[in-house]
Amino acid sequence: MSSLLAVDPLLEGGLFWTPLFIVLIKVLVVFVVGLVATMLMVWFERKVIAGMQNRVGPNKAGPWGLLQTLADGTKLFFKEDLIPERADRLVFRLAPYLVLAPAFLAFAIIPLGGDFRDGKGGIVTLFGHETRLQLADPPVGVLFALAISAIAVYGIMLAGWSSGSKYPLLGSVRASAQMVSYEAALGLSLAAVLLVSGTLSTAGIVDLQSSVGNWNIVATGFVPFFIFMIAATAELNRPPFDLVEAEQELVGGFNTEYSSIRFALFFLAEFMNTITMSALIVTLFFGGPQPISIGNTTLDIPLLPNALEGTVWLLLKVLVFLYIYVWFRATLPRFRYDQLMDLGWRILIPASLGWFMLLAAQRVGRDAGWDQAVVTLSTAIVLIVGYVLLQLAYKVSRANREKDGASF
Amino acid sequence: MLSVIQPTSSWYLILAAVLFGIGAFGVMVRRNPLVMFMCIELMLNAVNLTFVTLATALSNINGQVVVVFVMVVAAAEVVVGLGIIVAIMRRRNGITADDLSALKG
Amino acid sequence: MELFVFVVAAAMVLGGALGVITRSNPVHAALSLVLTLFGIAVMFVSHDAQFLAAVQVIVYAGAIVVLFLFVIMLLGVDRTEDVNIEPITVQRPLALIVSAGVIGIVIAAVVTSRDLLGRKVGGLDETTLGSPDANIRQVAREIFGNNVFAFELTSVLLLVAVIGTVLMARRVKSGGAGK
Amino acid sequence: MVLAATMTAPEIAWGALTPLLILLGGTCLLLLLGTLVPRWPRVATPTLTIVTALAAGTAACVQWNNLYYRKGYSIVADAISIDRFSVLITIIITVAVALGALLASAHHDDANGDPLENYALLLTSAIGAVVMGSANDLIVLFLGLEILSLSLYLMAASDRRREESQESGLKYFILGGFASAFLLYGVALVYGATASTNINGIAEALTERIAVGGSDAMLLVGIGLMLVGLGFKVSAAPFQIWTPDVYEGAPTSVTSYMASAAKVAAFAALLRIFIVGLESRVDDWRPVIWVLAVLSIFVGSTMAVVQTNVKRMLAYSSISHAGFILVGVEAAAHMEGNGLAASATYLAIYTMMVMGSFAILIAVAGKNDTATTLDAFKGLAKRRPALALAFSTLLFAQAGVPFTSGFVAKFGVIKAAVEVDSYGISIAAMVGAVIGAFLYLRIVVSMWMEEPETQEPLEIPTVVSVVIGISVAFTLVIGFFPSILLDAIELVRFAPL
Amino acid sequence: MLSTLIQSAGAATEKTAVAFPILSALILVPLLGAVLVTLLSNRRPEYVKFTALIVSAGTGAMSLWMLAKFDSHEAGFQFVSQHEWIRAWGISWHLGVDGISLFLVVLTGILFPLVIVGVDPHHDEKRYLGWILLLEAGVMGSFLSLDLFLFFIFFEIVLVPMYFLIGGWGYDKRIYAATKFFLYTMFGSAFMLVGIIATAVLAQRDLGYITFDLVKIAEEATFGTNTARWLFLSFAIAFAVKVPIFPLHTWLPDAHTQAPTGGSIILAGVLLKMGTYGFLRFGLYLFPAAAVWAKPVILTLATIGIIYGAIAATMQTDLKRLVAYSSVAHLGFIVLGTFAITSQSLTGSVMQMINHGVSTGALFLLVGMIYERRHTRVIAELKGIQSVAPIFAAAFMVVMLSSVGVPGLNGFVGEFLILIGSFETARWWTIIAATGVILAALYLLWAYQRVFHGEPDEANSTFKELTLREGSLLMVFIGLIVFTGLFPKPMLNRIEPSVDKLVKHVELHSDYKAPVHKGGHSPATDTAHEGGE
Repeated sequence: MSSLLAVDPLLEGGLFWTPLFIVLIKVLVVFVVGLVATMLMVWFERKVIAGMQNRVGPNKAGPWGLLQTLADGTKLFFKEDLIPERADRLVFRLAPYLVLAPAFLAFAIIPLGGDFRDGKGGIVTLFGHETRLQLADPPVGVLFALAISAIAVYGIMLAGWSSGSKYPLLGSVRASAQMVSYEAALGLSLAAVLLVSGTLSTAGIVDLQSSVGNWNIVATGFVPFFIFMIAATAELNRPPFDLVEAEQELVGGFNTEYSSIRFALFFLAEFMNTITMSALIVTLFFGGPQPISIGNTTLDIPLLPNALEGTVWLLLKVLVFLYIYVWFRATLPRFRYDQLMDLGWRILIPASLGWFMLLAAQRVGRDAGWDQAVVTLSTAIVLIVGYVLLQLAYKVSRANREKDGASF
Repeated sequence: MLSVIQPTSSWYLILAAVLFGIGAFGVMVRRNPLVMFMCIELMLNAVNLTFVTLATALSNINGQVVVVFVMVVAAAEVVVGLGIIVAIMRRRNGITADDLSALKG
Repeated sequence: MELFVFVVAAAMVLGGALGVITRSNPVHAALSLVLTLFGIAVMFVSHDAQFLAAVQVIVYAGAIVVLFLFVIMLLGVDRTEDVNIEPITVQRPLALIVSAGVIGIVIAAVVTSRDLLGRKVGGLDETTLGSPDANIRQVAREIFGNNVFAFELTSVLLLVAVIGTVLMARRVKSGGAGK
Repeated sequence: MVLAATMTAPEIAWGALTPLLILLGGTCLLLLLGTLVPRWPRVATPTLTIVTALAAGTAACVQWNNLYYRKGYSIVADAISIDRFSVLITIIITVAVALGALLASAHHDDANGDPLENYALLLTSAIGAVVMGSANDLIVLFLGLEILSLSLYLMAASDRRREESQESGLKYFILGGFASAFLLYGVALVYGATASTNINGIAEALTERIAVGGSDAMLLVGIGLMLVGLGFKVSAAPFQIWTPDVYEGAPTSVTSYMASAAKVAAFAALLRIFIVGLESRVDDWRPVIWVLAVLSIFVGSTMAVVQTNVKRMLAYSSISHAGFILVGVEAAAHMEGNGLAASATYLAIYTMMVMGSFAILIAVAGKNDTATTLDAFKGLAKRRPALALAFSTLLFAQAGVPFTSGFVAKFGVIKAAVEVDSYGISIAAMVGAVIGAFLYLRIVVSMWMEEPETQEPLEIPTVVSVVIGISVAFTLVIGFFPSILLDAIELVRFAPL
Repeated sequence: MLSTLIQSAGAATEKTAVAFPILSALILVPLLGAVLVTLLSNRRPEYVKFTALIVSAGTGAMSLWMLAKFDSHEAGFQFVSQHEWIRAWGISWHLGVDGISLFLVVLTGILFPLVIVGVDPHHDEKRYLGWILLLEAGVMGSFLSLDLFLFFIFFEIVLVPMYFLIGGWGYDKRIYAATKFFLYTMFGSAFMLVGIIATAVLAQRDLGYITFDLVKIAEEATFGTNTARWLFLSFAIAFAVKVPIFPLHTWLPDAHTQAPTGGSIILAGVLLKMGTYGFLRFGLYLFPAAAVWAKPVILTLATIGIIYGAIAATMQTDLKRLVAYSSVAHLGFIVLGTFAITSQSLTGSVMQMINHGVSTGALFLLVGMIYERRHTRVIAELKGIQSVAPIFAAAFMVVMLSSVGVPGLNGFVGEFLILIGSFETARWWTIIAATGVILAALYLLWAYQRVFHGEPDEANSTFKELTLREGSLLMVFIGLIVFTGLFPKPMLNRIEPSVDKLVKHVELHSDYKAPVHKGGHSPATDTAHEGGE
């Protein structure tokens, strides 16, 4: 039956106790790593921002304040759990888990290490069984990520709605609109990656990015990466797209009414999501656990076995993006809601679509044996014409609206 | 391995039939247009399950392809249907199908 | 194992479906719908239709039901519908008879046609099933091969949806007519 | 990886798709120009729509002539059949679109202008309808149906001033979606029984199966469910419940189009699926058609009689017309004889009749669709004799009085039925026609023999009079010289397998 | 325009007798006239009436001309004109006239101008005249068609103008009556349509090609016994409603009473004859065996109709309703004669069709005149008119006696032939029917007595005498009544050959044998032949 699991060489030939044990270990490791990473991420973010703002940041609990998050979490855990009177109790309780689950699920398809060199495809041997260092490598891997990101919106939506209160509801309505809108751009830039790599499996995608020149960020021509990055930030509801919890406008946004451990879960999920998304970006565009290699020279970390070295490389690359996210938060002002929508619909979606078409045209040209330059140029011209028409249409519709005296 | 009984295609088809019936029942008895609409989605999902099961049973990929199209149709239907519902509800708050009294046969 | 998956998924599907038709709150109904959709997605996976499973989640759970919820929340129509009020006395029994009839007839047909289901007519390339992208490749080949016309038609369908939303979203000035 | 290398894309005969491409091109052009040109003149939209429709119709006529030298054929991997039948349906639908656009342009309100989207939807619905008429694959057919239906739901809801319009759109939408689900479930079961969604493939599979044997249960249930779905779409009793409400609520220009093009397309689909695909099981489904036909005729006629709103009357009468077309289908199910040609003739004539009738409704009810009750027609002969005469002609045509096209249509289906010894259905149909005649007489009576309630002058927009003129002229010309139509439609055939 | 048409017709006939399509002209001239009248300006009403009159008079003249040119020795169809019309269905524009339809056509041609001249519609004259002319075209078409399809559409199209005439210009309950009339007749036609199609289709299986041609089907096609019976039945229902035969007659009193005078005259004069004519042409001729089979039932119904009509007439309080019920009785005679299937009875039937048209038409005209003067038709309110308006009363008397069937007037010839002819093949029915003659005398004379005798009361004392126009109009009717009554031979001469042919046809196609007299000829036939030689 299910070849969702069968792709991993570990699971070929039926389920027996050792493979099952390996899988259980993997699940445990991923979960624990996730939790610990989140804890560290919170500390990291506070510390970095503090640094940028010339403050010290947490420094009391543990060395360099490392245990501060743990302390906060403990405190929240013992707080009284409040449920508002007008809340929809069932959904109110359910929502935090709905937020948390996708954050961890998406992590399952990230290749966490393994040796991708010399055509080994990231397969390592554990207890005499060949396997990958990732929880699952479904054949529809990237789509799985997309699916998870699609259902991530539920938690936020329902949390806001079930609170039975005005501001959380507004926050969640905003959130759902925002996330649905940016998912289109996210998906389209993702499609560019898929077009280049020709597979949906994350391991397969990593496998193809053996050197920097092969990294998808280069192969797809940078634009999809930037769009993906922006859209991902919006999907995460992180600054500068954190309208969901814009304190000035909505008090605390969708989670205003939450307290105690439920609130902690939202918090946990948010940071977990950031980590997952960074890992996904790295996997899709920056070769994942592949070491940095330019041409034939590979930056090899001495002493470490290749399989473990992949994990280190992944960590390093992810850290860069985590830093970037914190950096965003520290420096960029929040968008206004209409600006947010304009950016998503007027710029990101057309741009990613156009770029996708350009890439597609090139591939068609290549398969058909046409002159690449001509294909690129003519596609570009078509796209430019399209862009001009689009702008013209915006102008006309704005003029028409103003003529009709519309207020928006 | 874990069990000697394996579900056959018929099981899935019967499940789909039940799902379809439940959806149809819902359309007929519920009065909130949104919920009626959800019930239609249930029916479409039953159809999808039927198609996929048959694709496996007949070893014919066409059944799966059909489902892709059905999903597109469902998406388009939702957009249109919700558009209409929103247009109505902007005029007044909260309706059930009973409130559509202007058109009582 | 397969039985286990089937039972769990079937429970999800039916539980969700019953939830949709019995829950009086539209939001709960929508959530029940999501449960059903996931159950269906699981069944797709157990039929080697991974692509469809993913699309099922992305399109149905990720877009369709979200839109439902969005509309419910945006319009504030989440007031509870009293499911005990019956508008027309015969409606429910009649609906019950009709839907039970449909279920019964289809089940009878399925059971008597079991012999048809075993036959392999071909078209599904089972030799490549082991490779990671097999399902997606087959579906793609079929969509852009024999079903390319239908695929192109879906673009028209979506065009209609776009035009429709624009039309429905347009603000109207009262032309004096109507109530 | 190299997908293109391993798959063979079907050859697309672009030439054969010309009418569809013209319609699609017209839609896109309309939308583009509408969004890009700031001062888009009001008449330009309907004009462009009509030009597109007529161009597509002309292309279809050219195809018709080409088919003189060539039997029907199917293209794009058997997805689409190009044969006399599909081309005829295309022509009928393009005409309906052109007339519908004319009516729509008379029907807008001044405050909100004449939304471009209405015309774009008109064209897209035509695409759906044409696809339904020529689809040779159940999935293509289903997509065509959905394109058509979605456009129609929106068109029905498009009059934003009247709440009834949106409600009718919603009602149509929910019941239409319900019906689509049934249709699709039927398709699924038929697929299970035949392992194909292609109509030719189904036919072949079933013919083989006759030799092999095996249970037909799944197939039959599938056929039944498809009939339920299509029955909804053609508004045959007992699946007609939505028709009166939706017809009444929708803007009249849309109702006219809905009553004509949508029904034509649904019947085209019904005919092709059942006659071509399920030919080998004809004995199983023919009785069902029989029952549907008789029920539709009687339900349509009798329910119409008790209405007080002319729009609802016409809605019920469209149900009884559906019954008559089903009589033709039943005759066509006997394979020998002229059932197919008779049904096609009926569809063509019905389209023109119903367009004209609703055009008159528009003329009387005005832009706001307010006055559609029978009272509004009282004494019309005193206010606008020509209009009353035109309406009487069309109503008599619907009743099937000689020297009108309606008589030719009814005569055709009855003849087709009698040719295959279906006497019962013929007599039932004729008796139903008499009951129906009572309805038409009621309207005629109030127009000619009662005093008008108001003496307000009735302004008839020019475009509406054009539509009425065309319709009445068609009705009379075909009534006196049916050969013009019959000689052509006699050639209607499905593409050979 | 019209006159040139007639001139050219005349010129044409000098060369070749069949060159001018006289029968087509009989249909098309009133049809075009109707269109012309409708298009005329409302501002000059006198032109409208004049035009209509010219058109109908022209048609009447043409019918008389046709009568003059009719070859009385020829039993078959004359002046035949045949053009292909709807190729796909094998339908042609096939017209022809023989002895059976000849006088009906002439009657139609004469009656319409008289109605146009003699009856005033009071309002909306233009539309009224338009419908009348359309009606004339339809009636002509019905009598002339030799194609089943063509016959059916004329048979049907007649309903429309008649419906409007009753509904638009009738009396209080006109709409009820009009609708009843329309639906009844259409109900009957529904069956006939299926029958016609079935006839053509079944004939196609026999002949190998599709045709709706009456002559071809009747002469060449054969049907199975049961099939033919069913087909006959489907036609019979339509004709039975139209005639009307008991118990399908209930529309007739309403329609007659509520119709305007002109409508009543036409209805009684020619429209009802479409049913009896249909029995002859499409019952006996098309399905002889089935007609013979159905004979007892129809004869019974006809007899019941005669007695019932007479009794019902006796009980009427409304003069017009009385005349209407008398029609039911008279038409019963015609049907009796038709289904007795002897040469004499058939000849009598055809005769009686004409006679009934003339005399009942005249009766309705007279009743209309009474209503014009008194605004009532209730017998009880009329009294002693004879003393106030003796000429009027005399005219009424003559017409009424003709209706009763007094020797020397036309009614006698027809009824006598029918009774004589029927006695041999339908003895008991004939005996019962004969009592109907006596009853007719009873109720008509009684009515006359109540209306005309006695002292006029105040309301009736100012009853106006006939005007010149009315008088001259009535003179035509009375002239016809008297002429036919005294010299039936020219008519019989022309009717006989066709009727004989029909009887032979029936004998040939069924096991029925007509009774033989004097070497196979009935007395009437003998006289006809003598006259001919």
